[in-house]
Amino acid sequence: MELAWLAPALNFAAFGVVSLFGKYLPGKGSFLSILAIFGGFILFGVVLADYLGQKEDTLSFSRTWVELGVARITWGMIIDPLSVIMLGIVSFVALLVQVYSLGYMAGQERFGWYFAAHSLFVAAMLTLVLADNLILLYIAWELVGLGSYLLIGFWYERPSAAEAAKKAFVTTRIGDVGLLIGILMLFKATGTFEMAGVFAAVEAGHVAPGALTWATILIFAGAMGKSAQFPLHVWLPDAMEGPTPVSALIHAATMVAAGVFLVARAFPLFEAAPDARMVVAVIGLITAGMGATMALVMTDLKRVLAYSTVSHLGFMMLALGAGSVPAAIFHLLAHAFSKALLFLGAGSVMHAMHDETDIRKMGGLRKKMPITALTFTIGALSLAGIPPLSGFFSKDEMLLAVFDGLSPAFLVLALVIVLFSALYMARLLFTVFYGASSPEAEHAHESPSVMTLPLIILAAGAAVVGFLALEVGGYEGFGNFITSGHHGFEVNLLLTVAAVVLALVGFGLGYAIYVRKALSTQALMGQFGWVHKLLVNKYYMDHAYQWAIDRIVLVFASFIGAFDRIVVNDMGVNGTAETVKRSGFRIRYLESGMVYNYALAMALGAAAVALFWWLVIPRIG
Amino acid sequence: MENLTANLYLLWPEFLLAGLAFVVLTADFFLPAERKNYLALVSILGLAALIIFTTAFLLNRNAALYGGLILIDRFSLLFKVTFLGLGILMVWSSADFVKRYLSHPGEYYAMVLFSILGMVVMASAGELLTAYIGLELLSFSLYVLVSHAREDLKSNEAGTKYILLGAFASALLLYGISMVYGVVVQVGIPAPTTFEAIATYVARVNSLPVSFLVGMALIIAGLGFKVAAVPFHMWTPDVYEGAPLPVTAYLAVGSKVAAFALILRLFAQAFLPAIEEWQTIIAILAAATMVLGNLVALAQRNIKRLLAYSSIGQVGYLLMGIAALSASASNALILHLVGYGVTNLAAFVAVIAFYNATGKDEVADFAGLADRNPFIAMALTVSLFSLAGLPIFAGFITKFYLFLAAAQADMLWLTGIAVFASLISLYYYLIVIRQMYVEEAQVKTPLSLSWVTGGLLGLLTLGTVLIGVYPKPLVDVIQTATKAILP
Amino acid sequence: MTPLVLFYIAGAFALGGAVGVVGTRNVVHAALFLLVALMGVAGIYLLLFAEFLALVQVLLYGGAIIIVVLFALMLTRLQEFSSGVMENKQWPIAALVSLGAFILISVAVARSQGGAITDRAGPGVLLLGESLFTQWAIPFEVASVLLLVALIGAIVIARSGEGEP
Amino acid sequence: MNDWLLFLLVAVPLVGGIALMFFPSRNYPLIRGYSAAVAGVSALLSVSIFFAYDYTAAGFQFTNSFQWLPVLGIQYSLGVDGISVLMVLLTGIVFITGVLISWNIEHRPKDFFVHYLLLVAGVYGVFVSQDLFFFFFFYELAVVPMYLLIAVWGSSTDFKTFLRTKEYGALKLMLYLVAGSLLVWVGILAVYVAGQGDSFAFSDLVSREFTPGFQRFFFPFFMVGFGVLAGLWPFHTWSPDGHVAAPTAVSMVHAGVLMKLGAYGILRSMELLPEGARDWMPALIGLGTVNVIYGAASAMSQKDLKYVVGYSSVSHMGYVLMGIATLDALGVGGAVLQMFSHGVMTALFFAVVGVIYHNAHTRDIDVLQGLAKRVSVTTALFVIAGLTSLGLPGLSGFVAELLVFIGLFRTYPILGAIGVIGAAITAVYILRLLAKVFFGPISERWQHLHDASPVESVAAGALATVLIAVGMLPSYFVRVINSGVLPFLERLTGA
Amino acid sequence: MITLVHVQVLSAGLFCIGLYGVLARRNAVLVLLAIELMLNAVNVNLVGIAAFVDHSKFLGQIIAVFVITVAAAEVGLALAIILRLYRNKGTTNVDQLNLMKW
Repeated sequence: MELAWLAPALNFAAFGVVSLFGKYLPGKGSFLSILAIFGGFILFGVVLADYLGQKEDTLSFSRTWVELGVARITWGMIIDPLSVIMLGIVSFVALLVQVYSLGYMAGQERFGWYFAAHSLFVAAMLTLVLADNLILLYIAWELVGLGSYLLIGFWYERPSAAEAAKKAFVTTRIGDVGLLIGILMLFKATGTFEMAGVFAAVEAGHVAPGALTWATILIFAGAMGKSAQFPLHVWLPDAMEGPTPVSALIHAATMVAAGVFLVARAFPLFEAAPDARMVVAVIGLITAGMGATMALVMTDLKRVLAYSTVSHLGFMMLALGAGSVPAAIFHLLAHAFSKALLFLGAGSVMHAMHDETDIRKMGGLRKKMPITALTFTIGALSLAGIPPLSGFFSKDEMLLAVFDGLSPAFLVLALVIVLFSALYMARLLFTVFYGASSPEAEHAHESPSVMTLPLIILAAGAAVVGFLALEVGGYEGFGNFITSGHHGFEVNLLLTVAAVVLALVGFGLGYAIYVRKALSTQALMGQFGWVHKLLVNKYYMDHAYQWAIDRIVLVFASFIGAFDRIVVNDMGVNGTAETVKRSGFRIRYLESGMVYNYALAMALGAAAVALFWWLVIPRIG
Repeated sequence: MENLTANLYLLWPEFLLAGLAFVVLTADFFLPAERKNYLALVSILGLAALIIFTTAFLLNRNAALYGGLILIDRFSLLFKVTFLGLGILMVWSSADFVKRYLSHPGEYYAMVLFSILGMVVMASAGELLTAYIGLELLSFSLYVLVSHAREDLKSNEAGTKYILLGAFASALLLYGISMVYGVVVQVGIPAPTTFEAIATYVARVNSLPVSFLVGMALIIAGLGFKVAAVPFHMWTPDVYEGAPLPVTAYLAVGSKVAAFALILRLFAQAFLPAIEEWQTIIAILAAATMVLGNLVALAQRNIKRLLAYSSIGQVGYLLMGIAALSASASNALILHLVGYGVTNLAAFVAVIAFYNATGKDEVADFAGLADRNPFIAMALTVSLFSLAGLPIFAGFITKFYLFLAAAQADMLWLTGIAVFASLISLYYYLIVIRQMYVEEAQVKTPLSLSWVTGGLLGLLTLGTVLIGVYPKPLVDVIQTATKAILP
Repeated sequence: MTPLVLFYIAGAFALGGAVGVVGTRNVVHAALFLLVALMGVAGIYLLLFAEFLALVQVLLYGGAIIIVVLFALMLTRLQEFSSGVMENKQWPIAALVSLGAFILISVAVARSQGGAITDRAGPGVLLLGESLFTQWAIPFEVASVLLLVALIGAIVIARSGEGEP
Repeated sequence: MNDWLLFLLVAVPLVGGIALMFFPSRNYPLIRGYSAAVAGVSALLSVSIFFAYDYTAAGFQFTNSFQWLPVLGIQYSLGVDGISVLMVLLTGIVFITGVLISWNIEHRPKDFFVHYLLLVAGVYGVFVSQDLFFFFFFYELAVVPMYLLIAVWGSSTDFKTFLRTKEYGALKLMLYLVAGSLLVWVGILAVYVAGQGDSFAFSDLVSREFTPGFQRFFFPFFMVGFGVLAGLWPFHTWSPDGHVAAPTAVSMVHAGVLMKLGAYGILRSMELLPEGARDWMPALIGLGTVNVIYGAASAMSQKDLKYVVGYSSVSHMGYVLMGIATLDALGVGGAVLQMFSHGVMTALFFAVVGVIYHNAHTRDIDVLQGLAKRVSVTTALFVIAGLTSLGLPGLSGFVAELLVFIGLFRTYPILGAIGVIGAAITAVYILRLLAKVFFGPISERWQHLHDASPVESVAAGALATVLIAVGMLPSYFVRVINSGVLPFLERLTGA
Repeated sequence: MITLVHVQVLSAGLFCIGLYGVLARRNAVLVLLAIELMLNAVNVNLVGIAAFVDHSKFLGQIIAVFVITVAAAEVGLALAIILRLYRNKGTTNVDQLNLMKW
């Protein structure tokens, strides 16, 4: 498993080669990218096997990056359960998505560039999960953002895509400011960037509690940005402007999960700073709630999925806030499969519908694209928490964690959100695939096998990974694996039943509304008009940001700009110059041309010299 | 009286110079019109020969003739050579002007030679009256030269202003001399108007009497007029503008260098012991001169007036050297004088070349010069940059040295003002440069440049750069000169 | 008639003439007033044992300079000089400055000469001449060149144009 | 041979420039080829000096000295340490790329290259001079050609609310820089006089004792004087205006190298007056912070590409100043690396903007739109520069800024946090710029826009490569910097 | 008894009257005459000093001789120049000499 570093390295290499020489290669170099990620996946296998055999955290490699004066920044890669799992998720999903993309992106302009950027993203993501060091983590963190930026903006000719890419980068960047400041604060306190060193120092109580809390919250700010937590979630739905496979990989399965990963990775800090953990929980809950409610009313296929992602990420954060890393990571895993599946399914639908994304124009696609419909259904059910699909297990774990770790209010709200999750999944599923066939869907057809194959594989995954939670035979279960044996599988029957019931109710309600039309959506909208409006307008968050940017940031900037030009430049600089010049023009009129004036000046000058000499200069005697 | 005339031979260079002037003057009567340009050649060759002769003859001689009236030393030698060289340049730069406008060039060249004689006397004078006579000789020649364009109203006006104010200034100067004489003579020092006697007096009394101060103030006024120090400068722009261009160049360089040679010797050999008393005064004059000169230059539209004010500004820097008087300051002052001389001449010759080709002398007329004659533009740019004190030109090192000397005399505040003033100067130099390089010319025809003027311009430009790049030989020579007046 | 009285008389001529020079509105009168002042000054020279100078004063100034001035005035149109205001606008300031200068110089002079010095005597013309041609030979010769320059200059400038500018 | 490397380094462009004056004006290929050859030789020299520099030995190397004016104790002595050698490398890189970018200058190319070569000679001179006089000499020499370079070959722009002519920009820049240098001049004179008045050599002067009062009084002369050139707020306005007016290569050298000269000067003067410097560092760091935020905010409000880049330089130089002022090995080292990184980055920026302007004849952000569709190379290069600017890891800017931030957090954590926020603001305006200019639908007007020519692509590509290389493998650079910074700090803090 | 102060005050008086003339008169010839007054004042001063305090007794007179010489020459040259001006411009008033100013 010393070879783990090869996984990101291969993909970086692929990025370099494909971006520079892609256009001269067959298939624009796409095969290189796929080979690279396949290599990554193989390495995952090797590493996993090694790790299971050895059961010890190890450094893959470690080297000095920068050494200056007293400080030294080294970096390396660490192999521990968390990184192994993430390595697996990332390489597996990425592999499938890239294969899928071969079909989905076929014929696109900049086909090679797409794969290059993909490789860049994957490489960065793999570095991120393997990093043993906060600086390397930050580096990868930023590069992941870059990959996301490039891929969201892949169709940069569309203003909306360019705008979305920018928004994503800027918004996450705001979180990153916090992350970097947090890292630097920790460095100041502990003198190292090594995570192990930092955690050790924290556990030993070398860091003042106040500073630690702030540093931790700031680190969480980074996670908020990447994982689209309230109030920095606004970029994620817009990010759907990118190609759908990108949404599947980055904005569902991997990058957005990085925040969750970060909190999990830095969990010793959160354990030492309960206030910060509370913040995580509250933010997670709010995010989950907002995401779920907005998902209920969106009409864009991908946006519904996006808000669903937001909601689920909030859930994971909630679990982390409740103190359970295994639950959160397990949900991350389950969600990765399910959501990637859903997105790829959505992509398949769009592929068939000529890039139509409005769900109101869809319907009855089940018959046209059976594989897609089936796999999509599995994904949806999984996320809704219907047993025995993976989502059920993970959600159950999370609820249990909330029950254990936080006050009952959190649990109640979480259960409500579970209901909503099921409801919007049902809405999506039924509207798109069931019911009457819409006119636009007349000519839809099933996607090629290069696309459906990943769907099937993912569906299988989404269906079965839940069982990883169970302790079977020699396998000690996911929780124990990730915590090295501290967290076994538990079930609280009452809670499980409640959750399942709520999920089923939600689904049932959805069936009633969208298939049976038992409840008129129009009527509901009429009754709760303001709620609907609020939700459709995304709680006016985008408006608020827009307002803040237009009215505060840009106004401030133009104020500074104008200040610089008018006050500093025109008044300060030019003003001084002008004054000097004017005084020159004034004094010049002393030179009157009259001889007697000149003589007078001379006489006065001589007299002044004499008088000054006589009277002013201090003289002895 | 045997001992008085014994070493009269040491004045051979002066006699020969006077002789040369007479030759040129009289030869004019005999030469046919088309041969008159030989006079320039004769003058130049004569001066060149004199330079060689003077250098060889006086190199290792030191003497004080007539009880200190005339001093033969390295200081005077350096300036003699400088003035003779200046004479060559002056004659050279006038060649085109003379050829075009004058029917009796002999008078003109003779005046130039006489004025050089005056300068030489000034630089070697060790006594107030002798210095005064030398000064007047120079002034008279200049009055004539300034009025030489007889039918030009501006020249008439300039001549009138110059001679009236010049006479007024010499009255002030003389009155000052008389008062200093009156004070020094009372303590019974022999030959009381020699610099040596004054120095003895100044060193002896612990507080200068008021009448001495008044006398000195008047001397400063008289000499200040000559070098155009504020507030005695006001004639400068008018006279510079009115005078024929080569004469303006000569005024700006020759009379100033000569006056500074005199001032330097006077202050170093006569007034130095009382430096505490006059330092501040001179420093204030210097500050006023450089600030005012450069400020008003900002407002000028005529290149001659602009250069006039710029040269007033330069005088301010030079006065710093007097205010900070020390061996180092003297070195710096002389170096700056030489550097300034070469640079300013280069600037003027460039303007002359332009004027000869176009007959115009407004700054705006220089538009597009870089296209019409890149060489003139380049030379003018180089000299302006040098005047502004930018490397690799002479002005940089000379100014650096000068300011350094002021700083060494604990007058950093003055250095600060000087630095500010040179910043202002850069502004108006840039305006000229901008005209030449950036603005489009109204008339785009290329300008011709006679090889005579062109050669001179090239020489001066080269000199500007050479001094800027490797001043060591020059500084070495100057140091020996300084040693003569400030042992 | 003590020397002091004579001094006052000569001084009165000198100052009176001088005031006339700067006060009169007629240029010819001014020239004549100058003559008066010069004669007064010559008288003072005599009182101060400078016989030679007194002579030079009378001959050179009284004779030559005044003649030259008058000659010049004749060459220009006289009415130009004899009419109108002869003072410029700054004459009040000029008066103030002159008065101030007078006070300044007088005070300076009075302060530095502590008491009357009465030791007066004069050199003979012979000594003066000898000194002029030996010790002061060089300035003298330079002065002669200077006169030549003035002469040539005056000719060059006054000469009527030959098509020269 | 090694002794003469630095001498050659300065002499090659200087003599090359003077020799070029005598070339025929019309033979464009000859002039271009010759200039490129001179630049190439000089770039090779700087690269070889950089890699020949022995960082394990540290100290000044390749030293050489000639008497120039012994009366004043002026000698032409040369040498580089770990800090200046990096600057030499930077100059070499920007020099050659600047020549290549100016390949298509059609207006009096000879004069242009003469001035350009002299400019670069001055810059080299400053970095290798070990004598205060020559330091100042070259400093001014670098300023001299600036005026004509901008006023003749620059461009005027009419913004709707105000006009910025090239003459204005040139004049302002020149006066400002000279004003700064004059302050320095006063400082130099004071130091010389106070330090026994017999030598201008750095090595002599640093061993002289200056009273704390003297140091406190005169350090600001250096700080502000050099600060002007480094774009220190509020003396920065020459920089954006100058850049807007300047031709591409000049903007490159200018923002890329000349502004570094200012920061370098501050570093050197700190060595000269260590106690005074220590007392003034809080002021410097404060102004540096203002630079960062103010520059970034101004950049955000600009409508002209060059203004954006110009103000971004102001902002980035703020990091340099802040880093220097930390007096922390990481902070100062980061500042030096930032000098290098920003130099290359901003050169790349200006190169690309120049290409765009050359082809599109406008730099108006509101007019340019969707260029990526047509000009992929230009876009890629601009994106790389932009990403460096916003501190993206993997590019040199990140390493430098990170080090600065670490240094700041060790000394002034609050300002460090503000600095990090500044980097985020940078991201905002850079990304807005990218979105507006390069992305989005391409307008009809730019359908036939030309991409960068091969020569331009090679030049800018080289710069981009340097950015990436340093970003990926900063350790060599950091080691060299380290060898210069440690003795520096030892001198300064007595540590 | 005549004292040096007497002489010098007289000289100062002459000088200042001359000064007034230079400063207040508008005709070039009159200005010239006033300058002559100032030069005479110088001479009075010199002669007085020579008579009262100079042991060699004659230095002041020597200087005075030179002053007279120079003054005479100056008047001649100045008048020539003024005449030339008059011929070209038709006036000798200095306040009409304003072709060049500022």
